Parts: sequence; structure tokens; C-alpha cells
Amino acid sequence: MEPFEPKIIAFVCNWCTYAGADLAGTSRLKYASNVKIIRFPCTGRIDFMLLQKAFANGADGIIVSGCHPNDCHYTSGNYHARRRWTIYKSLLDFTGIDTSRIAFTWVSAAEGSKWADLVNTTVETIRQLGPYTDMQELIGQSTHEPQ
Amino acid sequence: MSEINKRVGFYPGCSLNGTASEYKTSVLSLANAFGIELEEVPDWNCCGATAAHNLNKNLSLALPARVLANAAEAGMKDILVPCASCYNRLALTLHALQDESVRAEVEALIAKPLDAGIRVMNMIQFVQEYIQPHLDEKIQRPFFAKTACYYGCLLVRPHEVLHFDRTEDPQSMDEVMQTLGVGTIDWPYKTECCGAGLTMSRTDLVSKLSGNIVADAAERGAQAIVVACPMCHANLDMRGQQSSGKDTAPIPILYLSQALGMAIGLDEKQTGIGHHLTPVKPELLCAKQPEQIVQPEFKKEV
Amino acid sequence: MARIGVFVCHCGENIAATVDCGKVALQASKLPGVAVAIDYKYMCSDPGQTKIKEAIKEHNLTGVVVSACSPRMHEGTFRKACSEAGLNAYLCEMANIREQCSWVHEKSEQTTQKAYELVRTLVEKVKLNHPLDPIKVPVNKTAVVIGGGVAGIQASLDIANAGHHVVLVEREPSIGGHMSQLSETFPTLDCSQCILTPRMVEVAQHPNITLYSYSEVEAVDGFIGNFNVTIRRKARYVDEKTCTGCGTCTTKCPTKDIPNEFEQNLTTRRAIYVPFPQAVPNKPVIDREHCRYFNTGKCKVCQAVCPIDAIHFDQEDERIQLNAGAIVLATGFDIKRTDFFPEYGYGKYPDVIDGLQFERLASASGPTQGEIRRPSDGQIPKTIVFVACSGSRDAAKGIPYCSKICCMYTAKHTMLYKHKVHDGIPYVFYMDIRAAGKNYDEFTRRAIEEDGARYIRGRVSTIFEEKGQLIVRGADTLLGGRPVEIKADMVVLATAAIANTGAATLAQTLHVSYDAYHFFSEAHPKLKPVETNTAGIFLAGACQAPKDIPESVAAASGAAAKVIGLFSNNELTRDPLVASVKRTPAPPFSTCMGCMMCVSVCPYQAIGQEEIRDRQGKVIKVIAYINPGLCQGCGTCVSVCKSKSIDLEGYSNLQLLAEVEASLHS
Amino acid sequence: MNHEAQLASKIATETNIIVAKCYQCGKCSAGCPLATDMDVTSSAILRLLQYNTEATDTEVLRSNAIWLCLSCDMCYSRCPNQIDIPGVMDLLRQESVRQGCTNAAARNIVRFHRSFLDVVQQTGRSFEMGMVLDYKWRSKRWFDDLALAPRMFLKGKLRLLPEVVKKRKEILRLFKRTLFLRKNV
Repeated sequence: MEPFEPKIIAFVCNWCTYAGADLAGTSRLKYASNVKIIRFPCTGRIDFMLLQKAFANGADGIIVSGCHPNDCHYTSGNYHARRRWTIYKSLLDFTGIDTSRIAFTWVSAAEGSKWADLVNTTVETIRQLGPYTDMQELIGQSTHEPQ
Repeated sequence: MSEINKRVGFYPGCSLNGTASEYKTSVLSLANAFGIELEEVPDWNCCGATAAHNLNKNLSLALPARVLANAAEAGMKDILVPCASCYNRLALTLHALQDESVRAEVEALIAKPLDAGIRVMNMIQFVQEYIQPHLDEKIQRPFFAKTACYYGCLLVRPHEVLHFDRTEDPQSMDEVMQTLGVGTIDWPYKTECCGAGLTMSRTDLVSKLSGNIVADAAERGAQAIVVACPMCHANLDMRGQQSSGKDTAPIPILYLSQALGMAIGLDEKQTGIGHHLTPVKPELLCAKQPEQIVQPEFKKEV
Repeated sequence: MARIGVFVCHCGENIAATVDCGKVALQASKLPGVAVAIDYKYMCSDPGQTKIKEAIKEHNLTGVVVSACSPRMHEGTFRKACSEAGLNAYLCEMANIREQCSWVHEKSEQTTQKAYELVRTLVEKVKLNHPLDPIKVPVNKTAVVIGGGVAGIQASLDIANAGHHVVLVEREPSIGGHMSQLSETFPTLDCSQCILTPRMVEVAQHPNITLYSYSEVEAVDGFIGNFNVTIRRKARYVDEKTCTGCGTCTTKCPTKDIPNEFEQNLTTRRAIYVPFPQAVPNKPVIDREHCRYFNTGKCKVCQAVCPIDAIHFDQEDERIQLNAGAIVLATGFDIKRTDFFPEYGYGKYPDVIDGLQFERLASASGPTQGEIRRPSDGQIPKTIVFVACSGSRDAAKGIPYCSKICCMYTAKHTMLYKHKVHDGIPYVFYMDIRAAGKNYDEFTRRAIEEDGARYIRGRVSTIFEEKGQLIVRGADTLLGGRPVEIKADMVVLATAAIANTGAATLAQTLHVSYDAYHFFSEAHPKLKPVETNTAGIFLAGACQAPKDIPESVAAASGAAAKVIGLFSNNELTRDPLVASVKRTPAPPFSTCMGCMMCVSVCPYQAIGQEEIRDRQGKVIKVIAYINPGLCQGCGTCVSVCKSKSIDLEGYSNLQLLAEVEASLHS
Repeated sequence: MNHEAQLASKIATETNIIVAKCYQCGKCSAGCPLATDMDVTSSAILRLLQYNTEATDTEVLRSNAIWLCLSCDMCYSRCPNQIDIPGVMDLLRQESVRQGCTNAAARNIVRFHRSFLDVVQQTGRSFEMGMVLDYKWRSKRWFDDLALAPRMFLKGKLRLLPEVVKKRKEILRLFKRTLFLRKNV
């Protein structure tokens, strides 16, 4: 059997983590290709409903990352993101969505290697957890099995 | 005879039962005169003093902790600790016990539970809270001698733990003394160390430090030095005068409780001023005893 | 129907080495809505751009996805190319298949597949892009400069000389700031007043500068290019226009014993006074708190002696409203004066003074006419101790940062002292000599080598008085911490430089951020040192951090250059990727509930309230309104909006949803 | 290697005091009442600890200064970096005893502390006469302060018999548990 290749989607801010991921590229670091980045202006823009949408659309794991606290390009967007994430996470836990599949972290524009490590560890974690089917089962479809 | 209307826990510490017995006498007399009964912590032990924290950290916490545990067991909340060194060790221990893990360790060492609700008070704090509010009406013999208030180290430092007065140029004792009608001198030695626990082992150094303190007070015209610590007292009284080498008459060293006792008209037996090596002559320090005033009775066995 | 063009770049071998670009283009061409998909060796080259332009025209494209490097690299390039071909620039997106794909993955089928999926994601996004026009904001070409010290003066003159109107607001009765108090300045020892006074006069006489002294900024709203500033002119009780500054009143006032602030309380002044002889404006002011008339209702001596009837006790504070395009903050610093080190006896011993007091003692126009005489008895101190770092670099009792200016002014003080008291001995207790600057280290060395300042590396533990002398107890750490005791006649503490009083309040009024010590924060510590996080508000001088005169002036000119740059356009062009509250035109409707959560999260105060009225003009709803001139496009308001009534151009709800779906679709 | 963890690290783990915070301003030495009597001043001790090498650590542990420190806290209260220097000294003293490298000139100070604690261990309280006799026996300093004793006795300052706590077992158990081993000193 082929190893399970999880689908990871990353929601990152433009100023820190997106630039950090660019730095990983210019530094020619290598990491797993399972991740695809969606660019946001700021983590403050991330509507956590999109996390559920991602799971519903077949994501097995999600990375949310922005500027470190105090370093937000917009001064305070990451604080709002962190605050809302705290609340949203408990809601997800309550509804039975597996929040261990979501990595919420900070990667700065200077942390190319941190980004590469983050992707690799997340892919490994999700690989251990296996495909995420709860959400698709809930809404009556699966992207992991042929329809 | 004053009515006993308050009870306060009391940890005399070893010095007050030994070399500084007159401090204990004067504290008990003073409290009694203000209607306060000082209730000794049952079966109290030595706080460990300098020796314990120099040689064994656990011991330096366990010894005071046993005192605190015994006090808590007896239902005490406020404990007066007239010895500044004991006060410091007890307060530091209380502070260290705020850490849950330290507390668990120490409880295991002393095999007793520790209650967090205890507060230790030094002599000045006790006076501020229990004596000063009623002091004015009781003063019979206002002081006229200029005094130097000597705080030493352990009453005010470390501020992070004790939160008492300020570490530089403290004022609390000066304020108490000023209510006795006395002028206190402004001097830089208020919190300089007297030599403390080196009194036996390095008498040379203690004589130097205490000598400087006494000499500076004399230089600035102090006629008495007021202290609130038996160790400070011993060093200034015994060692401070030894080496001062001044032509001037030696300066009497008084405990705060003795000064207050003299001011409210307690007699020599009650204040214990006759026990000092440097003689204390009340007539040189405060007004004469008004004859018509009835002495407060003092029954407690000393 | 969308007609999207996809342009896959090889970037030489950078992408093509690991990604099969031809395959990506081929797959992309089959996506719904894609009209054309090609790959090329260098898309950013002229021929590459030409290919895009040609395709736009040929296929009448409605959107473009360039699949190449990071948009942080070339988004501008390709948007410009699209715009040149007649396609709105904001209909161009980039798929990052280099930094985030080809460079970080090995050559494989999966890598090519990922590149394709990234393209697919951006194709879905660009379908939902709107053509946008850059936002244009008109610019009011008046600058308000707050603070009339050397930084404020420099900024005002630079802006005014560029032909723009400047309103300079100074809290004190005169401009000049701390520099006017200084004796001589390091490292050249030129007289501070001699170089500053002409500048002060220039401010007063400049046709483009309106000076409001004894005034404070009370309120600011609006945004870059269009601020509304409210200034309160405090009553001087002296008519500034008619007063000739003859000074008769200030010599006759019977209230004499008020500490003279300008002289650092070393002398006294009257209740009606001019702060110092070179003051600008050189008009007196009545100190209401101490004035006998205001306290007892009787006196009016000044009014009686005034030859031209310029004194009006009924004068009241006046409020002025004005519009400005830019604001420069130049509120400067102060020194810590409180008794924060009881062990040093500051405030207790008259001969323990601070650096500014020493400046006054050394100043030819000061209370001792420049002779160094100690405050207690006027004697010339023969031994003087300077204590650097008195409160600086002291997290426990002072401030943890370095005040920066003290090393230099202390060295200067030792020189001034030696130049005036030849047989005197100056000692300096210091921790480090921080003399990084042009001719600075040479200056401190000169103090030591030529003027004989005795530097001791160590801190002072305590200072006390004994037999009329100050005993300074320090240590020499270069001798292993050996205690040093010096009997001094006077001690000068280089007390810490701190933010000026009221800095935090002003920052709140202007919505600029400030640090834990109330210094204003720059927008970027390296690349935007004179900007604040609020567009149109700039920083000059020591209100940002302790600075010496050359640095303050440089920063002021920097801020002025920014203002002049801003004023060089009649309107301001801004990226239109901003948020807006969804509403339909008349009859107006919006799903906004008016909860105003967005208002509280906006870091730019860009969101206000808007009233929706019916045809009769009755208010039927109050909804949020986002000022496009202020919005910076972070999108925080969008995610907190409970009714999804706010959306952000370029990152709309639908776009992000489409991206998520397209990214995961297999 | 008998030099286990270097002292600075040990201080950090056991007391949370970071000696690296010291920037050598010397304010501690400047205010220390006994700085002139110390072989190494407090600031120099911190400097030596910052090296974090065996040689410098040994130099510190062998110093007389750590025993002269009165724990008066003057240095701590004035330290701009709030380094608990007396706390460092406590650990250094304990370490010095543990490693058996106590400075020869400081032996009497250690002996005095030992005498003091011995009495406390036996009676639960300190007892000046017993302590002094014990100390004099240990230090062989029979004739110091001989002139003072009769005066103190006459003034009622010296008790001839010790006070003893009621529950001596508690005290003995407490000492045992804190591992205060008399052989160490």
C-alpha cells in the first residue's frame, strides 16, 4: 500500500509567514509538497469558518500562521486572530472536529527553516492521524474514496 | 491596669529569652499597658538565624516553618516578632512557601501542615498598628533627647519580600519617635549593617561596623540610638562603643519598646533599661515622671 | 463568461528543473474559463511581457494568472504589463510556483501537480477579482508641528522653506525647548543659544509659519491629507499683538518667589514673566496659579504699569480649528527628576543636582552668569562628582534603557568645569562610555587626557552629607570592585532621559502607538524611522527615543522631507485593496447590524458610523462606515463581522472560499 | 572530573538567579559594608562566576569573602538588575562546605555557625552560653571577649541553663530530614 499523502492547506499572512515560506524557497530548503498556501493580508482576516470549509473539501490538516505577537504588520491583527482562535478552537472541540489536525503558530519572515520544519512535522503528524473523513461523512461525501 | 482587649501572637525568639531579655520585658510591658496580651507561639523553636541559611537551605526554611505551623495550629493570625532577624527569616519563609512545590517539600520536612493565613509583624509594624493610635493620650514623659533611629538591614530588606517602609532612608521609626516629642536626626547609617552574625567569629569587623554607626550618630548630635533588633542592640551596645574611641560619653542604645515605655511612664523594671552595658539615664533623655500619675500595673512574671 | 489567460514561467531552470511547465500550461488550458495557457522561459523579460500583452488583446482576456515567482517579487511588474495592455491591473494574480514549489520540492510528478493546483487556485480567485482604481485622496498642504524645540523648529523651517504652510504649536510660553537651556554643546563646545536663537527668530518671522505658543493640541481627527486639528491657546492674559515686550510688568510684579522653571528652579521668577530673555515670542505671560490678583482678587500692578494697556485679566482660553495634511510630532523629552534614588539624596541635599541644572550653572545667561557655584552657599566646588547612568540602565529603580546623551554631556560638563575652575577636580563614575558619533570618542578622550577628568568605572552606591561635604561612595570595577570614597563639594547626576509629560495622552489623541516608556513608536525600526503607524503623522527628535541635537535635527529634516513628499502631490494615491461595508444604493439597505465590533478591532480608526435615512430623512439605521482613505486592508473587521456585511477587495469571502475549494479539489 | 555542573548553571537551576544579568557596575561592592575586608568583592565574585569554568568557580568557593558576607541585602536592594547576591552567597557557602574547600581564614565563621546549629539541633533553641562554649572549643579562641562575659552575666544577659523545646523529637527529625550532616563542616 502506498503511504498516505495528506492534503494540507496553509492559511498564512502576507507579511510574515508568506515571506517566511518565500525565504525557505530562496534558501532552497526542501520540505514535503503536500502543503498549499492560501495568502491572506493578515491572520486577522482569517475567518475560521474557512477551516471547516477546508475540512469539508477534503483537507486532512491545516496550518494557520502569521506574524509573531507584537510583529503584526497591522499592529494588532494577529492578536485578534489569536483571541478568536482560542474561542473557535473550543467550539470546534465541542462539535467534535479534531483540532489536533490544526497547527496554529507564528512564523516570521526570517524563519524560513521554521516554516520548512513546520510543514514537515505537520505532514508527519497528519500522516500518523490518517485521512480525515469525519467531516465528509457528516456532509455525506468523501474525497478520499472514489465516488 | 489596662484591660486586656486584644490578643496577638508572639514569637520572642531565642535572643529575647537570653541576652536580650530586657527587650522581651519591655515589649510585654508596653503591650500590657495598651491592653494587649502577647500570646507565645506554643513550643516555638529557633528560626535558624544566619547559620541555617549559610549552611543549609532546607534547614533555613524548615525551622521557621515549624514555628509558623505551630502558630497556625494555635489559631494565630498576626504574630509579633520583635527580633528583626527572626522577623526576616519568618517573612522570607512565608514568601518561599507561596510556591506550592516548596511548600509541599517543607511540609514533608516538618511533618506538619502549613497554613497560609499567617502574617508576621516586626516591632515597628506592631507599634504602628496597635500602639501609635493611642499613644498621644498616654505620653507622660516626652522625650527631649535627640535620637538616631537605627533600622539595620533586616527590617527593610529585601523590600520585594517584606514590603515594609522603604529600603533607603526609612521613616517609620522616626515617625513613631517624633510622636514622643523627640527630634530624630537625619543620618546616613540608618540601614547600614552592624555586623550581625559575625559578632562572635569576627569581632574585629563587627566592632568596626558598629563603631562607625555609633560614631556617626554621636557626630551628628544624637543622644540616644533607638533600635528594634536584639542583634543590632547587642552589637551597638557591646561592640559599637568598644572601638569608637571618642572622648564623648557613650551613647545609650534603646529598644523602641523601651523608649515608648519610658515615655508612657513605665518604670525601670518594666522597661529593663538597667540591663544595658552602656548605661541609660532616663533623666538625660526624657521629662521627669509626673508624681500624680498612677503607674500601670504589671503582673506578668518576667 | 470568464476568459482567463495563464502564463507559466520557466524562470530559466529555476522552475523548469523540477516542474514540467509545459504540462502545467497544458492542464491549465483545460480549466473552465481559461482561454489561453502558455509557458515561456522568462515571463518577466520584455518578450515574456509582450506575450502576455498580446494574449490579452488577442483573447480579450478578463483575467490573468502569471505562474512564476512570488508575488512579493513581481506582482507589480505583471500588473503594470496588464494595465499597459488595457486590462485592469487588479485583474492580474500570480501563482507562486517558484519559492513555494519548484525551489522547495524535488523534481517529481507531485511537484508538477502541486504547481498545477496552485495555478488552478489562482484561476478560481482571479475569476472573482474586480477591476479597481487606485484610491485618490486630496491633500491639504498645511502641516501641524507639535513641539517647538530644536526638532520642531527644524521641521517647521524645512517644510516652510519648501513653500508649505506650517502651524507650530508649543506648550510653553516660548519655543526653544531644552536646547535653549543648554550652555555649550558637544562635541564642538559651541554656545547653544548662539546657534539656536537665530533659528527661533527665523520661525517667528517666517511668512509660512504660524506660531501658537502657550498652546496645546486638544483633538485630532481625520486622516492623511485631511486632518482636523483642534488647538487650545491658553490665556496669557497679555495681548500678544499689542504687547511690545518692554518688560516693565515683569519687573514690577510683587510676587517674586516662584521657582523659575527655565532656570531649573535654581532661581525665582515673578508671576508675570518672560521665561528667558531670548524667548520667542518675547511676550510675558501671567502664571495664573501664582498671580496675586487671581488668588486674592487684588493687585493688578502689572496692568497699572503697562504703558499700552496690553494686560487683560478677562482673557480666556481660545480654541482654534484647522485642517492639515500632515502632522509632525516633536514633543521632545524630559529628565527624571523625582527622588527615585533615595540613596543619592537628590532633592534632599541642595548640592546634589541634575545635568540640566549644571547646564544652567555653566550657561553665561544662567543664574551664576556661567560661574560654577553650588546652590547651597554659592561656593565654587573644588571637587565635583558626576554620576552617569543615574537611573538609566537600571531596571530596578529607573529605566532599563540607555539614555544615550549622558555620556557625552557628562564629558562636556567635566570640560566646562575645568575650563572655569582650573584647580578643580572632576570625577566621573560611569559604566561604559558610549561615544559613538562623529568626533564623539575623541571628545571624551580629550576630557580625560587633556582636561584631567578622572573617570572611575563603577556605580555609586550612596551619597550622604558629612560635615558640610558630600560623601560619594562608589566602587572601581577596574580594580576588582575596590570601594572608592570621594569627599565632594557638589554632585551632578546624569538623570535618565524620559518621554515628555503628557506624551501618552497626546499619542492617544493622535492614535499613534507608543512604547512602555511613552516614547512614540516608529512605523518600522529600520526602514520607516520617522513615520508612525498612522499615515500622515511623522516623528521628529527625542519624542521617539533619547536623541542628541544632531540626531534630533536629522530626524526632523527626515520628517520634513516626508511631509514635503506628501505635499508634492495634490492627491494621494493608495492601493484600493480596502474593506467596505456592503450596502445597496437608494433605497439604501445594508445587512450591517450596527454592532460596531469592527470599530473596536480596527487598528487604524478607519471605521466610523453612518446613518441610513429613509426618503423623509428619518434615521432608520446606524451602520458602520469604513473610510477608504484610512483603511490599510488588514481585513480584521471582515472576520469579526457577525453578519458578513463587510468584505475586503482582493481577499473577499467568495474569493477565499473559491481558493480553498480549488486548492483541495482533486 | 569532580567539578560537576559549573556554578553559574547550578545557581540558575537552584535559585533562579541569573549571574549573566550582572553588567559589572560595581554598585554592590560600592555599598558593601565589608568590601574592603573581602579578598574578592561581590561584583568580582559575579564576574568570576560568569566565566563558568572550573578554575574560576574554585577561586570563588575558596574565597574568604563568601563567609564575610553578612547577608545584609544592601547589594540586593541597590542592584540595578535585581540580582539576589546574598542568595548567591548562601549557595556558594553551602557548596564550599560540600566540596570541602572552605577558606582557611573563614574556618572560625563556619565553626560558629556549626556551634549555633548544634545547639539548636539539641535543644530546639539557641543558647548563648552553650553556643559560645562549643564555639570556643572548636575555634580554640578561649580568651576572646573574656572581659565582656562577667559584665554580661551581671547585667542578666547570660543564662546558665539552656531552654529546651517540649517536642525535641520533632526538631531532631527535622534536622535529620534536612540532611544537616555535622561531618560536613
